[in-house]
Amino acid sequence: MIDLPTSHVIILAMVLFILGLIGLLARRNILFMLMSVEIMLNAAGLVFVVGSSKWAEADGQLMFIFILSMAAAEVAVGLALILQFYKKFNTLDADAASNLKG
Amino acid sequence: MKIELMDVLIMLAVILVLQVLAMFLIWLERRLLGLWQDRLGPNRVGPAGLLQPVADMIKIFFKEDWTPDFVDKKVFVLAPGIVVFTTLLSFAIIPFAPGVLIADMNIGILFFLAMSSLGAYSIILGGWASNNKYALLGAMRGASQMITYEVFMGLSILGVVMLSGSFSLKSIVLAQQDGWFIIPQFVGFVVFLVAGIAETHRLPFDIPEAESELIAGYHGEYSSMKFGLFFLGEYLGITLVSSLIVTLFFGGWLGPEFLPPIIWFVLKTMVFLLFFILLRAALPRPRYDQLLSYGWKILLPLTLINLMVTGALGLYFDKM
Amino acid sequence: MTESIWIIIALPLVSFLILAFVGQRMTRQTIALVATAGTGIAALFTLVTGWRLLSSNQANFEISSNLWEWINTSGLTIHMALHLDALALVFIFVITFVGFLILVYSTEFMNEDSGYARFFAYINLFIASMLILVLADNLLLLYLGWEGVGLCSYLLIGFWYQDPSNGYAARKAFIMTRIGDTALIIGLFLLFVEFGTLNIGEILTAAPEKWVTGDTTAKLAAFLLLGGAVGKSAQLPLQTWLPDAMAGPSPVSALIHAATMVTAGVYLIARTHAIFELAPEVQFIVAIVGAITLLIAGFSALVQRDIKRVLAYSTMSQIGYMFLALGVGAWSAAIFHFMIHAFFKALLFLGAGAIIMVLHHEHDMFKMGGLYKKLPVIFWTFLIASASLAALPLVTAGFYSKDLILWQVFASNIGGSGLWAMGFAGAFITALYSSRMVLVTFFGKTGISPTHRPGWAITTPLLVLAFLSFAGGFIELPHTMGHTQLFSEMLHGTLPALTMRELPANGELMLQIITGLTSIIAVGLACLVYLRRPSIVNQLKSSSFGNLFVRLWFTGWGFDVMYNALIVRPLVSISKLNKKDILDNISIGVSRLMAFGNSQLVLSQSGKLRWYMMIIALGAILTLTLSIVI
Amino acid sequence: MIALFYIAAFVAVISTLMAITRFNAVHALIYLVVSLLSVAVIFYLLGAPFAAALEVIIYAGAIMVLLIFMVMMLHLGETSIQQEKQWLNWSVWLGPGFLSLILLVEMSYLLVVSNEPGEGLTVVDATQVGIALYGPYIITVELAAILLLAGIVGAYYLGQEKRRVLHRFLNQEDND
Repeated sequence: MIDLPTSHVIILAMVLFILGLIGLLARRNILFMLMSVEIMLNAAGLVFVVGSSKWAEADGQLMFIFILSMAAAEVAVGLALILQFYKKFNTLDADAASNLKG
Repeated sequence: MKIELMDVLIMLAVILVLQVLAMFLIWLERRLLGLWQDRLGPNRVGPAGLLQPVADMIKIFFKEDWTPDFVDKKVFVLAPGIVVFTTLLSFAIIPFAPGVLIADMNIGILFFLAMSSLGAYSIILGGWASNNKYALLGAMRGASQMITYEVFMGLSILGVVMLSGSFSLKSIVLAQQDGWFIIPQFVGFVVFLVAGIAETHRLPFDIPEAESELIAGYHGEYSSMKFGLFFLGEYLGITLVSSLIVTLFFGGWLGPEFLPPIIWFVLKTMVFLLFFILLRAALPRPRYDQLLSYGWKILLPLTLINLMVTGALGLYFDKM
Repeated sequence: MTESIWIIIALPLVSFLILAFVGQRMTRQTIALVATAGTGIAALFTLVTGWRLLSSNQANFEISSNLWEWINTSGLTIHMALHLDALALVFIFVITFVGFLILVYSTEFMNEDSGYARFFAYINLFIASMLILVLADNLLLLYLGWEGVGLCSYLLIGFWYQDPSNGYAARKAFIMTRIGDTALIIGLFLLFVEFGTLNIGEILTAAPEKWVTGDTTAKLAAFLLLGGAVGKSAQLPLQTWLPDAMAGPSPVSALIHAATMVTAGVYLIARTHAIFELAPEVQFIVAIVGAITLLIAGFSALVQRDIKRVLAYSTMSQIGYMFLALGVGAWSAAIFHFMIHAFFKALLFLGAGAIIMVLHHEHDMFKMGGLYKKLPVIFWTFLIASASLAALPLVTAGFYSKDLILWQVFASNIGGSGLWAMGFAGAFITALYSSRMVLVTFFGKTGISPTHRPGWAITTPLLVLAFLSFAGGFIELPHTMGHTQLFSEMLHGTLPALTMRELPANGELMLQIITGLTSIIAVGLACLVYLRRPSIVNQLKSSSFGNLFVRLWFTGWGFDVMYNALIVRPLVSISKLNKKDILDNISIGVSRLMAFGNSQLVLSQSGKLRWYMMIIALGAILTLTLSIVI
Repeated sequence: MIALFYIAAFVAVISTLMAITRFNAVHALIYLVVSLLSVAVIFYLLGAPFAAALEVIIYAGAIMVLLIFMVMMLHLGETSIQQEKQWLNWSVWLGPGFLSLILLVEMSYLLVVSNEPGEGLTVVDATQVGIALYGPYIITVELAAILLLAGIVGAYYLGQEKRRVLHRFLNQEDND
């Protein structure tokens, strides 16, 4: 048994998530946005792991593993997209790709 | 979790021994290379040149610790530390002998893999921070090479994990009392060896530094003790991989009774250290793309087949 | 063998499929062979089946053949099942046999036509659909055949589609009958809701148990079925399509618009007789409809110039007789008249078609004249058929069937002297116009001379049908003359017998003498006014009163004008009012609203990823706020 | 133990904060790696050693290396840092910061309201995870495999250099 207060861990996860959200909202560089997404995913994973430990079930860690594989696939595709993005617009400004506006 | 005096002593001893060993290895390598290349090697300082590493140390320490203007200073300073740090941390899980073990973690091998993957940052950041195109090229090569070979390294170990049923290195050693894992896991051993060389970017896989192509690659801008750390890290890496090979495939400290276990461990490790040096003397350097396609197209399928066969056989014999 | 009655349907269907898919690449001989063979074999098969059934001496023979399950949803199971009883036997006999004769006739008649294969494909499809209609075990399958014959009727009326007026006539027929079909399908829904099944036998068994006589639902169901029958059989008030349907080739008129399809309504009412018996008011309406139709159609036939239109009105009139008979409960008399009518009316149409063919497609009777020497075979067969139509006593089949109807109308407890009087007047008019038709066409001034005499393929069916028109009546002779009841005995198990009221003993003979004399008088009158003293007719016509009636009758009592004024014009003017799609503004307004909303929402689509993220974050905040507040 | 957790949590928050505020992408990534490492430590403390190891190996060791690799490939240099400085003034931070703060407050409120007992975490080791992974979750593993395959194919397709085809009869370039 580990005597850690669950709520503190969850608050930590929330703070990390919020920081990621702020990054996502405030940064214009698409690379930083990708990083922020990773932060948010990681925070979500943290909550899952806490849940796993709290209820002594492996499910939470499994979810973390799936988040991990999802993040890996996401980063692979995302980076390839960023590469193409950079080639096309010669900038990393996410707002440059606004051709789809209504 | 209480830290006892013994543990601290072991920690200190390990660090000390490893530093000395690394120094000694520099001498050994140069002497052996000389031998195999039919020349003498360093033999002036001390008996048979044994004090040559000390002389080198003094030189390196007293060189000007110069950081170029164009580099990214913080990262430039940080990079060489990482490799030494992670490699030394990895030694924490090596069981040198019964009782001579810093941390018997239940995820020992995973810890090693984690540390070795962090070690890649050293090269990448060093090369990037140098702000030099050769360094950058070296860093990029190093990054792709290390990411690639990390995959098989992890996978090749899993055969051993299956056989022993544990991630803990101590349990793995104990599981080899009936026979070394080299026999059932020969393929795993070969892959681990190759991946280990690539991870430590030793010759012939020293593509990130490649003196003849990239003029020392990622550490081209480093001098003095910062370079010394890279140097130290490389030799620590060799030692780490050697001791891991011994632990995973050659029964670790196990051996006949007439010698104490620690001696057995050191002896076996020495053999592989010599093997690494011999490789440097014997083999040419492959091309960068050849290295990667060799990894992905040959080693990866090989490892996967090995894993499947091991698993299948394990299931089959469990049922019997 | 009796189980495989599906073959009767399958044979024409196969002919249709062959002709439809490979007919374009076949020679005319092959087409003719394929076209006639299917129905011919089906006719033989019908004869054999009928013979076996009749010789089995069963009082109430029935064959049921379940082919496969057609539809199966919860609560509704429809089988592809066939049901053959005496009523259906009469119909399939007429359909296959008359159909075969008409096909043979058509092989010569249509020989010059470019759509040879198409014509026979349609005809075969029609025969197959009609067979499905009469053999159907359930009302849905019946409806399939019902719509199938409607489709074929449309296709064949508009067969010569190059002329737009033919297409118009086809559409008119289709739409008018569709009004009836709509009533019919609603009736089917009603029956399904009431009984939970569409199987005819089950409905007929269950209806008397579920409803008492005069039940409102029963009336409604019967009324809806009557609506379908009226549309298909060209009875008042949906009769206007039939004269225009004469735009089709003559064999089509003979087969579809005289012998078979238009009598589908008769079949439907006879088939669902149990429902009509439970709704006596509606049954009486059937009689009234028949009586009025036979009169107005007879008057219209009296003044037509186009020989085929005369026959068309005559058909309406004769079907009116059948409805009259159905309405008074003289079920088997109606079916008997159907059969006899099929023979002589098909013969009349075929004869008229042959005349028209050899007279350069001339339809006007008054341009013909004096043909009795030039076309002897057609003349004699036409004469027999006309005599049958006019119901000349003793020697014609038409006399026996019509006399039976008139007597039973009089004798029935539903009918009576009023309905009888209308039928009697109709009989007089029928004799008058049929004589007029024969006299004008074959006697009098010589008109256009025929190009050639028709070949054997045309004359043989005429002769066969002439024989039937003459001899067909002898299977059902009244009490007073021999008392043969083969036909009604056969139908006895299927259709209930007539309920009679108390009558004087020799009433039947008296009536027969009256009707017989009337038709002879009518023929004599016709000879007088059309051959000897045409001035009487001309005087009548030229008088203002007569002129009015002639014009009125010529246009079929102005029903077309009336419908145009009452329904078509108002609809057209309403559509014109709505030309700018005033009502559409409602739906257009909806789409405009959407477009406006879209244009507003588009503003939120900045194309900026961070903006979208902001919206997502706001959404998350909103959701959380709601979950906290609530 | 608890002290270790708070230290790691502090490091994680600070380094994440640094990560999202840096102008230099590599610096940000290094901070992010530190953040991930401290989260890994927290995982270990929470009794999830396997997750901790995976966090380091895959997140810190592979994914972040990929990101750095990409930065190196693009080699943005000093101009991009100036660009970032331009893009990142305080007014840009204000809105998102405020929004996120609301979100944080609300989530914390919900956490407090939910009133879950805080103690009693259990170690869930690699064996349990493995058994669950290849037992009831086998379908999910397959799905993850398909996802990764899709990721590989997608990355390969998107990342490849599109050859500019010059038709031998036309001098115009084919637009890709």
